[in-house]
Amino acid sequence: MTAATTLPQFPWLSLLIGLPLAGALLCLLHRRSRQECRWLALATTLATLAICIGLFVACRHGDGPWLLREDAAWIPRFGIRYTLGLDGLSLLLTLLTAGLHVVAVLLAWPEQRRLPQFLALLLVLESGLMGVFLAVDLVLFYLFWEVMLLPMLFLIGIWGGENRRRAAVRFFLYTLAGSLAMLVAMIALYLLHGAQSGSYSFALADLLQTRLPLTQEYLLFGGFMLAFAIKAPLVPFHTWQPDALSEAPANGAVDVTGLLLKTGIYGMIRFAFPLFPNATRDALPLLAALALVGLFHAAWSAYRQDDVKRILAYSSISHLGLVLLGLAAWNTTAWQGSVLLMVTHGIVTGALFAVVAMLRSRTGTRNLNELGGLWGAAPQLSACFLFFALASLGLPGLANFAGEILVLLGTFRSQPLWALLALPGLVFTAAYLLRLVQGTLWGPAPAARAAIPDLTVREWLVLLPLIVLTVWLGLAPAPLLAPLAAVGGLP
Amino acid sequence: MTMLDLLALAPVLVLVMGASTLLMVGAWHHEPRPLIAGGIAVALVAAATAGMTPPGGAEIAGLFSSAPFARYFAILWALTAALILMLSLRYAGERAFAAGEYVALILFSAAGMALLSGATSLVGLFLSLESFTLALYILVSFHRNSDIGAEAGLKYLVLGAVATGFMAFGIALIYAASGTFHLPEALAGLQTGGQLRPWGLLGWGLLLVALGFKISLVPFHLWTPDVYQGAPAPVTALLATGSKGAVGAALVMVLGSAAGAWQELVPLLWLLALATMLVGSLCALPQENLKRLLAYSSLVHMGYLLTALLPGSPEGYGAVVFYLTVYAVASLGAFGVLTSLSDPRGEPQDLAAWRGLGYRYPLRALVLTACLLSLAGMPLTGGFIGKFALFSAAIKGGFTGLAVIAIFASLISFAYYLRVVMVLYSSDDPRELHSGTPLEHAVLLVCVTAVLLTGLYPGPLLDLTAALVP
Amino acid sequence: MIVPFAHVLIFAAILFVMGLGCVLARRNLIMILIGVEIMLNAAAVALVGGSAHWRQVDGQVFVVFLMAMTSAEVAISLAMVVYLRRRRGTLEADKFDGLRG
Amino acid sequence: MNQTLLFLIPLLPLACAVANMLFGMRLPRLFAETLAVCGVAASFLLTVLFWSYADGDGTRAVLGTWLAAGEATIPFALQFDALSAPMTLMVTGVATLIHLYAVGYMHEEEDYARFFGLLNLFVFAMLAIVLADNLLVLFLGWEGVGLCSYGLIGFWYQKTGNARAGTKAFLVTRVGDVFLAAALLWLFALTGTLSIGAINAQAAGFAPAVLTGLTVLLLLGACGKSAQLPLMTWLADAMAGPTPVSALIHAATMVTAGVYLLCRLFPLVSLSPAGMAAIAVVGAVTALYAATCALAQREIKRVLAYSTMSQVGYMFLAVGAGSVAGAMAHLLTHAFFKAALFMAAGCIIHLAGDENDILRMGGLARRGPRQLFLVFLAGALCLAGAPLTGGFFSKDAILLAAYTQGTPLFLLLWGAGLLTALLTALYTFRLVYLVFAGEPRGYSHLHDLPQLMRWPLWPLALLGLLGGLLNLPALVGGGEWLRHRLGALAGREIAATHGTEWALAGLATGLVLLGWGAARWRYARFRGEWDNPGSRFLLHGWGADAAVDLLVVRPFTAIAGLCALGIDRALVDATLDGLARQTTACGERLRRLTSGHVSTYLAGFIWGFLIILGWFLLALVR
Repeated sequence: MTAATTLPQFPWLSLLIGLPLAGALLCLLHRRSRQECRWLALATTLATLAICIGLFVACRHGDGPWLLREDAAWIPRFGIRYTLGLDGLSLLLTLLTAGLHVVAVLLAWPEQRRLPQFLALLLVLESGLMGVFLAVDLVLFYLFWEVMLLPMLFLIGIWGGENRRRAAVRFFLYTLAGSLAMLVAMIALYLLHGAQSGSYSFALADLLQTRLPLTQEYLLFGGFMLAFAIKAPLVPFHTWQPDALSEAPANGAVDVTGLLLKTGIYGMIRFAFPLFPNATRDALPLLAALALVGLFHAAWSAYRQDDVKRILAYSSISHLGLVLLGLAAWNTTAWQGSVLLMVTHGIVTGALFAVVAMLRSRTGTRNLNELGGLWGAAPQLSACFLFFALASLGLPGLANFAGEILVLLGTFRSQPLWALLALPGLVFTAAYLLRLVQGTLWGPAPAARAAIPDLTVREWLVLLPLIVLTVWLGLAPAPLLAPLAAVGGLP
Repeated sequence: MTMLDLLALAPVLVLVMGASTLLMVGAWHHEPRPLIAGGIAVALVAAATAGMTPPGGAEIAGLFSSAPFARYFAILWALTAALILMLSLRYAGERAFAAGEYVALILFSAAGMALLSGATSLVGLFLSLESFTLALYILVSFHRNSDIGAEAGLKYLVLGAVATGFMAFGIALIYAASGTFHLPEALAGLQTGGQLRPWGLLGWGLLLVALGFKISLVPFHLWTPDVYQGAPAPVTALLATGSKGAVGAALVMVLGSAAGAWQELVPLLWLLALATMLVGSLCALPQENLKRLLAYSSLVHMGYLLTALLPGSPEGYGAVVFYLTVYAVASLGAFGVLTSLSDPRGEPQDLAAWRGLGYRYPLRALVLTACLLSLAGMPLTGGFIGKFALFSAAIKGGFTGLAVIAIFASLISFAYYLRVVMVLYSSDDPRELHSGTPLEHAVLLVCVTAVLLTGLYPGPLLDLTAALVP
Repeated sequence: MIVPFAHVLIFAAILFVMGLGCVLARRNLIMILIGVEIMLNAAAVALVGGSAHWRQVDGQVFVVFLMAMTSAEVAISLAMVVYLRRRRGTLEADKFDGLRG
Repeated sequence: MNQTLLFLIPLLPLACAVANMLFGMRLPRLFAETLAVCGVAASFLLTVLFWSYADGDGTRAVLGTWLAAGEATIPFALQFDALSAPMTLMVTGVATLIHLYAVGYMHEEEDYARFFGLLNLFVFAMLAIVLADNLLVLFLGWEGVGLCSYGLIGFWYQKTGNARAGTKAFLVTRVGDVFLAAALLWLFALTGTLSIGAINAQAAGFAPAVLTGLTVLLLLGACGKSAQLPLMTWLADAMAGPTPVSALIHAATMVTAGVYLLCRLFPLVSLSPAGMAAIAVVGAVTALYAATCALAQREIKRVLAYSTMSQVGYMFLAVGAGSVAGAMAHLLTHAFFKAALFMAAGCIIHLAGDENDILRMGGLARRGPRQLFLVFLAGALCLAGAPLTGGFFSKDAILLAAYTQGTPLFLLLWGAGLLTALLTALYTFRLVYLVFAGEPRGYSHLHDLPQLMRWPLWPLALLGLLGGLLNLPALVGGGEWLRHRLGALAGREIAATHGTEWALAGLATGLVLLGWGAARWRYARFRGEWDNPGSRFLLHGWGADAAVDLLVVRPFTAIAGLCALGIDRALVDATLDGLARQTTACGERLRRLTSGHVSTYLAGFIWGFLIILGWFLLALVR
C-alpha cells in the first residue's frame, strides 16, 4: 500500500466495498424491524460517505498516479490479483456514489414493500459500484462490473413499474451482452500479453505494457468499447436505458441507476483508452460522431416523451453525449470538464429523479398530460424541480454549466467543428426541459387533483445538500478538479 | 490382483460392499430412515477412504487408474451420493421407496461413476459405464406410482440399451483394428495406417455416439428432458451430476491419454459442441418446466466442456475438471431445492408454481438463485471462474470462434436462468409447498457455500484440479 | 484362421446393422430389445474375431464380461416390460409420449 | 476603499433575491417589499459612491477563480469603467424606480415573494452582464436575465399561454445564446483567455475573415436578447408578463444587452467592415419592420413592445455606423422614456380594469388623472422624436452617424431610418389619440391608482425629456458629455458640417410633424380600425410566428418524433424484440423435435451416427 500523506495504514478501499455489504447483511438479518433497517442503512451510507470525504481530504494532494493502493494475491493460477487503486478520478466517483446512496436511502424511507430487502439491495449496489470504481485488476473489475447488475436487476424487477420484468431482464441481458464481449477481449489481451512477456497477469499496470498489432488492438478495443458503450449508453445501444430508468422504483433506486451509466464512461477512461492508445487515437472521430448523434438523438427523443422519467432518462443519454465528446476531444480542459460534468450530472439528474419521485408519490402519475399547475399546490417542491431542471439545462452558475463549458472550451480548442456541432444542443436541451417544466409546474392544475402536501423535512434533508452542491460546484469546482491533474494515461 | 490393487480399489469396494450389505438388510428391514442413514455413512466412509488411502501407482488390472485424478472423482461422486441420499431421506420416505434397493442402487452407481472417472482401458470404460447405467435404469423409474417415471424409465432404457450396443460394437471394432483395449495404444492405432484403420475409425465413431448419448450431445440428446422430468428429483440430480460428470471425466482420461492422436476428431467435436450449445440454449429458452429447462441447459454445459477439451491442453483439462466440480455442486443445489420443495403430492416442476417463492421460502430461493447464477456464470460464483477457465483455455488453444459461440450461449443462458429467478421473486402471493427439513437445508447450505467459495476463493481448487490432470 | 479377418468384421457389421434395423423398424418394446441383443452379439462376434486375429485372450475375456452385462440388462429390461405392461397395458414404445417438448 | 467592494453592486440584489425566494413568504409583506427595493436602491447608491472608480481606464476587481482546468482559468472579475458605469447607474436607477412602482402594481398579488425575488435576481444578472470583465461572467448574466425573463413572463402561470410565452422567449433567446457561446469558444481558442480587455487588445491580430465570423456570431447572439431580426418573435409575446417586468426587462435593460455587448466588444467588432455593415443592416431592417408592425397593433403593450424592438434597431444601426456614443445615448434615453411609457401603460390598463385593447379605450385625457396623461405624453414625444426631447437628440445622432458613413449602403439604411422615424411618429400618436382622445369606448368606470404607481413615473419622464443633455451635440452648444466620458470607447468620430446637421435635424422635425399630422387626421376622432389583409399582416408581425412554426417548430417536432418513435421504437426496439422473438421461435421449433416418441429419439441417434460416419469417410478419403 502506497499510503498517502496523513492517513493511518488501513485497507480503506476494501472498507469502502465491505462496509455497505456488511450493512446489507445486517439489514437482511434485521428484516423484522423496518425502522431499525432504515437507520442501519442510513448509518452505513453515511459512514461510507464519511470515509470517502475523509479520503478526499487526506489524499487529494498525493503524488504519483495512485493516491491509495491495495494489493493481494487472489487467483495466482490466472495471474488475477485483488488490486484496488484510488486516484483522482475514482476519488470523485466514489464520492458521488457514496453521496447518492445517502440520498437513495433517505428517499427509500417511505417505501412500503419489503423495505429491508430493498435497502439491502441498495447497499449491495453501492458496494458493487465502489468495486467498479476502485478495481484495477481487470478480472476484479469485471467481477464488480457484473455483480452490480444483480441488485439493479432485482430493484427494477421487483419494485419497478408496470413493465418491470421486461425492463429488468432487458437491461440485464443488454448490458451483459456487452460485458461478455469485454470478457472475450480481456482474455485475449491477457493471453497476448502472456505470450509476449511470458508472465500471465490481469493487472492493469502489466497489461498497459502490451504492444499489439493495430488490427488486434482494434478488435480488442472494440470488445471493451462495446461493453462501455452499452452501459454509457451510446446511441444506438441506448434503448434499454429509458426503459430501465422509467421502470426503476422511484423511491431511491432510480437516482442510483444514474450511477450505472457513469461506469461506462469510467471504464473507457480507466481501461479502454489507456490499454489501446493507438486504436483510441484512431477511434476518436468515431466516438465524437457517436457522442454528437447521442446528444441530439436523445435530446430530440426526450422532446417527444410524455413520461417524466423517460424524459430524464433521455436527458441522461444526451448529457453523456457531451461527456463523451469531451473525452473524444482529447485535451486536458475538455477531459476534466467531462469528468466534472459526469459528477455534476449525477448530482443534478439524481436530484431530478428524486424530485420526480416526490412528485409521483403525491400525484400518482408521471404523465405530463396529467400533471400541471404544481406551483400553486406545492411551491417548495416546484421550486426545487425548477432549480434542478435549470441546472440540468446548463444555467451558468449551477453545476452542469461548469462541466459543459469546460468541455466545449476544450473541444473547440482541438476540434472546433465538433464543438460547433454540439452547441445547438443547448437549445434542444432547453426545449425538452422547458417542456417538462411547462407540463408539470405551469398551466392550470388538473381538476381532479386533491390537495398536495409540500416538501417534508425528510425531503428537504434530501434536497438541500444537493442544492448546496449544485451551487457550489457551479461556482467553485476547482477543488474538485485538482486531484484529476495527476491521473495518468490521459491528455 | 495384489493387495496393493485392493487398497487402490478401497473406496469403490467400500461403496459396493456397503451397498450389498444394505441391500440385504433392506430385505428384512423396511424402515427407510436407518437404511438411508446407513447409505449416507457408507458414502461418507468411501469418500474418506478415497481421501486417506495413498494413490496407487500402477493401473488396477490394466483397467482403472488409481491416480489422484481418479481419487478426486471418487471423493466427488461419493460425496454427491451422500448428499443425494440426504436429500432423499424425506423424499423416499414419503413415496414409500424400497429403501434398501434405493440406497444400494445409488451407492452402486456412485461406485460405477468413480470407476468410470478412472477408466484407462476400453474394457474398464465399458464395464463401469454399464454398471451405473444399469443402476440408473432402475432408479429412473423407481417411483412406482408415477406414470411419467415409468415412461422416463422406458425411454432411458431403450436408448441406453441401443447406446450400449453402439458402444460394445465400437469397442469391438477398435479392438479388432488395434489389438488392444488400453486407451493410449488404441488411440495411437487411430493414427497409424494399415488395412484395419477404417474399422478403427468406425469403432471410434460408434464409441463417440455412445458417449454422446451419455453426455447428451446433439443429436443424441432427445431423451434428456424427458428422463430428467420423469425421474424422481434426487435421481435427476444424480443423472445431472454424476452420470454426466463421470463421462466428462472419462473423456478427459480418454482424450488426455494420447494427446494429438485424435486430431482428426477435432472438427467433428467442434461441430457437435456448436450444435449442442445452440440447440440446448434455444430449447431452454421457452421452457416452463424447471427440470426440462435444466435438462436442456445441461446440454449447453456439456458444450462448454467440449469447447475446452478441444485444444487438448492441460489448461483445458484442468478447467474441465474444475468446471465439472462446480457444475455438479450447482446442479445438486438446484435439484436439491426442487427435492426439498416436493411433498407427497408431487414435485413443483412448473415455473408457475414458483411464483413469489422467494418471499415464502427465502433461504431456498436464495440457494436456487445462487446455483442458477452459478450455472449461468455470474461472477462471485464458481460458475464464473469455471467458465473463465474453460473459455480462456479454449481461446488460448486457438478455438476463439467456438469460445465466442459458447459465450453467446451463456448470454442466452442468462436469459432462461434469470427467468426462473424473476419468477421466484415476482408475485406477492406464493403457493404453499413443503417447508423442508433441517437436513435438506443443511445440504443446500453446503451446496451454496461451495458455489460461493469456489467463486470467491477458487485458487486452491484450481491448483488442485490443474495438478490432477494427466 | 480359416476365414479372413475382414470377412468376420463384415459379418459382424451386417449383424449389427440388422440389429439396428430391428430397433428402428419395430415399435414393440420386446422387439426393440431383441434388436439390441443382436447388436451386442455382433460386438461379441467382432471381439472374438479380433481376439483370434491378434492372438490374444483379451477379446474373449471381454466377451464374457459382455455376456454378463447383457444378462443383467435383459433382466432389467424384462422387469421393465412386465412393469410397463401391467401399468399401461401396452408395449408399443411410441404410446409412451406423455413427456415431450 | 477596497475594489472588491465593487462586487457589492451586483451581489446586494442577489442576496435580496435569495432571501426573498427562500423566506419571502414567511416574512411580513412590507418587509419583503422593502428588502427588494432596498437591495436595488443600495446598489444604485453604491454605484454613485464608486463613480470615481470608473475614471480613466476604470477599475478591475477579482473575487476568485471560477473555473480552472487545463489551460482554462476563468476568474470572477468585474470591470467598472466609463462604459459600464453609466450603464450600471441607469440599470440600478431605473430598476429602483420600477421596483417602487411594482410594489404598488403588485399589491394584490399573493405570490409577491417569487415576483420580487425574480426581479431582484434579474437586476443581479443584468449587472453581471454590464460589469463583467470576462465573457463567461457576461454569459452568466446573459443566461441569468433570460431565466428571469422566462420566470417573469410566465409569472401568472395558471394561464398556459403566459407560461408558453415565457418558454418561447427563453428558447428564442437561447438560439441567440448559442451563437454567443460559439463566439466565446472561438475567442478562447484564439486568445486562450476570455477577458474582454485582453480580447479587445488582441483583436487587431486576427485575420479579417475571423473577425467577420466573430462579429456575425456576436451579432446573432445580440439579436437573440435584443429581439432583432431574425430572432425577434418572442418580444411581443413577452408582454404577457406583469407590466413592471415589461418596463424593466423588455424595455429598459435586458433587450439592450445585445447593444451593450456589441459596444463592449466594439474594438473587435469595428475591425470588420462587413460585420459592421451587417450590424447596421440588421438594426435598420428591424427598426423598419417593428415600426410597421407597431402601426397595426391593438394591445397597448404590444405597440410598445414593437416600438422597443424598433428603437433597439436604431441602436444597432448606431453601432454599425461606428457610433458607440450614439448607441449608448439612445440606449440610456430610451430606457428612461420607454420605462415611463410602460409604467404609464400599466397605469392605464389598471385604470381601465385590465383592459389591454386600445380600440376599447379612449377619453382618458379628460377622464383619467391629468399627471398620467402628461407623463405618457412626455414619453410619447420622446419616442416619436419630437424636437428637443431626449429621443430627438439621440435618434438624430444615430441618423447622422449613418448618413456620414457615406457609402450607398449606409445611405440606404439612413433612408430606412428616416422612414422609421416617420412611422414611429405615426404609431406613437396613433396610440396617444386612441388612448386619450375622444370618448371612452370599452370601460365603464375607472379604478383607483395606488400612490406608488404614480410618482415613480415622473423622474423617468423627466429624464427622458432631458435625456438630450447627456450627449448634447456641439451644434446646439452641448458638450457631448457622454462621448467624452467614454473616451476611447466612444467609437468613430462623427464629422459633419453644421449645415448637414441642421438639415438633418430639420428633416427629422418635419417627419415627426408629418407623422403627427397623419395620426391626428386618422385618429383624432375614433372611426374604427382598419381590418384588411394588410393590417392583419402587420398585426401578426408579418406572419413571422407562422413562418417560424412552419419552418422550425414543425420540422423539429417531426424530427423529434422520428427519433423517439421512428428510430428508437420502430427501428432499434423492434429489431431487438424481433431478435428475441425469433430466438424464442427457434427454440419452440427445436423443442418440437423432442416429440416424446422413442422412435424419433432413435432416429436422432441414427442421424447423428450417419453424420459421424460421413465425417470419417471423408477423413478416410483424405
